[in-house]
Amino acid sequence: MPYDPEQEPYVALRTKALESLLIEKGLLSAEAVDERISEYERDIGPLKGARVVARAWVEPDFKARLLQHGAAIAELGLTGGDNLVVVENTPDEHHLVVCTLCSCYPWMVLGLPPTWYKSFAYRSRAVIEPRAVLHEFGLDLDEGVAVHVHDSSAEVRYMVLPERPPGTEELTEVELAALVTRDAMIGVAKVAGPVHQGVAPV
Amino acid sequence: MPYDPEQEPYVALRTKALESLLIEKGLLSAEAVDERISEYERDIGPLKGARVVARAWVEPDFKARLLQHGAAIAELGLTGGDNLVVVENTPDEHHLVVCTLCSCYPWMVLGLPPTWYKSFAYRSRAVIEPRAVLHEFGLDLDEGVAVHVHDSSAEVRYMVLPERPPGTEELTEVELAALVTRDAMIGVAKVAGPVHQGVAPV
Amino acid sequence: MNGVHDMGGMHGFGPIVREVNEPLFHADWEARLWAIDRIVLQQGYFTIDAHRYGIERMEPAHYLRASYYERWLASFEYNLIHEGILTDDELRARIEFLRRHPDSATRQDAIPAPPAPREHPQSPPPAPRFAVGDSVVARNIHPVGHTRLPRYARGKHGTIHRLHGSHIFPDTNAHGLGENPQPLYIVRFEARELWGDSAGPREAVYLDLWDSYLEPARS
Amino acid sequence: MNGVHDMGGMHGFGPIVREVNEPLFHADWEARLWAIDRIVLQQGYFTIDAHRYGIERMEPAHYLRASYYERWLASFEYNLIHEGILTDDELRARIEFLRRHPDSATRQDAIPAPPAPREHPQSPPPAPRFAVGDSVVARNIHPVGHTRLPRYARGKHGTIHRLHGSHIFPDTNAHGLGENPQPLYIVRFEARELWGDSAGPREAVYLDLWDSYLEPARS
Repeated sequence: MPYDPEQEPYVALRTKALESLLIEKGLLSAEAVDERISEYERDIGPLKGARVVARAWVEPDFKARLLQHGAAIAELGLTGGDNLVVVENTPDEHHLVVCTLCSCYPWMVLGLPPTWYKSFAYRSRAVIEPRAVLHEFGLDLDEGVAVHVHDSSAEVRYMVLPERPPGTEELTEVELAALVTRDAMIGVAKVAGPVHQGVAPV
Repeated sequence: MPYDPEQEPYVALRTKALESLLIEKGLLSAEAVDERISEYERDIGPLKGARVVARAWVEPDFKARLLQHGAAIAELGLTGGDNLVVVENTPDEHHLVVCTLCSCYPWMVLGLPPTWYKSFAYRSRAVIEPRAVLHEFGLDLDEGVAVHVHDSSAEVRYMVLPERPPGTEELTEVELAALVTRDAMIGVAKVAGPVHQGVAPV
Repeated sequence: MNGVHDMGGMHGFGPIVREVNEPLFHADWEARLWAIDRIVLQQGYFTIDAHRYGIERMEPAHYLRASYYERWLASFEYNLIHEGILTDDELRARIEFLRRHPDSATRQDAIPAPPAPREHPQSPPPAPRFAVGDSVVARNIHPVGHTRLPRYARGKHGTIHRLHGSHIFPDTNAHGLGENPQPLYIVRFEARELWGDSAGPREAVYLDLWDSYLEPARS
Repeated sequence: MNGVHDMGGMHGFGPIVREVNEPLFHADWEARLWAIDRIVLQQGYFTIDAHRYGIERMEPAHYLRASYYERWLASFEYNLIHEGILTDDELRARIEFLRRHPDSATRQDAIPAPPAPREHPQSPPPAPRFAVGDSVVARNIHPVGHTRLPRYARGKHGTIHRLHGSHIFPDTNAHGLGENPQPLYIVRFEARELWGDSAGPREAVYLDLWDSYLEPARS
């Protein structure tokens, strides 16, 4: 956003005042702040999770280790898996992740959450009417499919391992990773196959 | 408040628009609205409840009938007692009235509720920490006193019959009624005797 | 509905602020709104339950920042429009007109008789299932519509303290689904049952609950 | 605390609104606040639990109308002042100064080493009281301070689904009362246990709950 001090909202001014005071007091440097931001802009995001998913799809042993303990993401050079729990969606079992109390989210694999994940609507509704929520996301599950909602109330973080879509047998791990969406790893969507010509993945 | 159309807030304008439309549509007349307001300004208020309390203090038979069924207020020419339940405060039992869901209040004896009764603070706290609430009202009950909180969730309305203060044996029924405060009939205060020189009754 | 209006037991609303020598109303519009609402309600255009539901369905942030009579206003407008007595366009146009012509007198048409009260096909209320002293559990229900069973009591054990006749059932009446009167009970809940060990041993909360909100306690 | 932040199962918040091509941050100040907060947190000036409590203690109407990062800002200011790192006066003065001198560069002092991490006297975490498959009840507690046991699960029966090591206890840690690590469990609750018969039969909610939130179910 273009910087216009005349238009600077009060929240921006308060943040600037805090940064300025904390720099003076030696708690941080402007460079450290810049660096932290660009680190997330650069390489966190849902790409890491997509790599994990693709690996689990092509390597059954890795998938077993991953479902056993999220720390297996270290095999892909990813850190922070000690508190990660990966849950697997199947044709009969559907998992969905929420944080009703605040906004807990698996940053280590998915980066920062989208605003809807932090919205009051999602936080309030996912635990009491998960099928209605999934319907709003365009996902209508069969009545027979069990729905498991994970409310992240501690430092455990949940990532959904979505179902591998049909028609992807020939794809490479890198090509598979490109199919995996953030929403599928939260559990509000399925992964569409490469022939799918619907809505662009979010 | 002096009428200044330039300063009229939006809520006042909306109300005026509603009144104007409903008059046109034949649902009401401006006179009926005026009359309804002055009726409440004139003779509802906590004075009715105070008369009921004073009568109960001086007439044990009336008190028995009143506690049995609030309809006994008809003996004082008061209407609306069919859904009134009167609860008696004693040295060992303290009653307190609230409406956590909205603002139910015994209009037929106490008139319209004060703003604090309708406040989020009172509505939220009275049922979970009644002693702390009473403390804020300056009433510290002995640990041994049982506290009964009445949450008015239906059309039943509650009025507290407060304890008759000591030193009032010589007073007439009319003099007694003058001592009775609204807060005592909600249950957040006791009635002070005539020698009491503390805070003016609210 | 599980709304912000269901405040019993909530924390964070601060101390109770009292106003010395509080007037009956704080502004003329509050008094007029109050009276208009009462008159329309008594004529049977909508019910007290619909009035309450109209407040509860306010957007939660709006509910919390609005004043008491602003909440009434929101509900009154909603119900008048919902019942087809006014349209939203009509209301907006009149507001705009009055903004431009603040001193215009309202045209006083001859007042027709109020509409006949709505007839609800009605079966006699069922007999009470419970007697004074019975142990009951408030059902764990989470209706999306209006209800008068507060969240804090759901699933909790209590005792029938008093019977109080039959009363219109708000959960249906608020939505125009009939009065369906039911036996009403005053139910006593020990504070420790509701709030756990931090509550005092000599504290109880009484709620007025309809028959269908309750189940017999399993002994 | 029983606050508006405890939203699981609430009605009235409307549909879930999604933003197409949402940016990582919606304004520069959000990005800077996020980074500053993380850096200060990681240095141990206050805890993630205090960060969360700082949001929960916001005035409820403010919580609901504030944006996500406005809530962070409120908590960050509260915690910095609460910990004595800043004073309210200092902050107000700096805001005023920056308002008048928007282009002033911040004086970059030499950065001292961060303070030594706080030492909390710590006993070893207790052994888990429950094993996978055990039936448990979430306690009916209503603490006025921070807790991670949502209201919707209190008093409800569940099953130990998984053990997840020992974790710092937020109810004390948020208030500077020690880390007091406890065994943490993933507990499965059937949706019908939580929400009654209107919930689907094949739905379950899993919560991560600390040992002291739980009691053995009476069989």
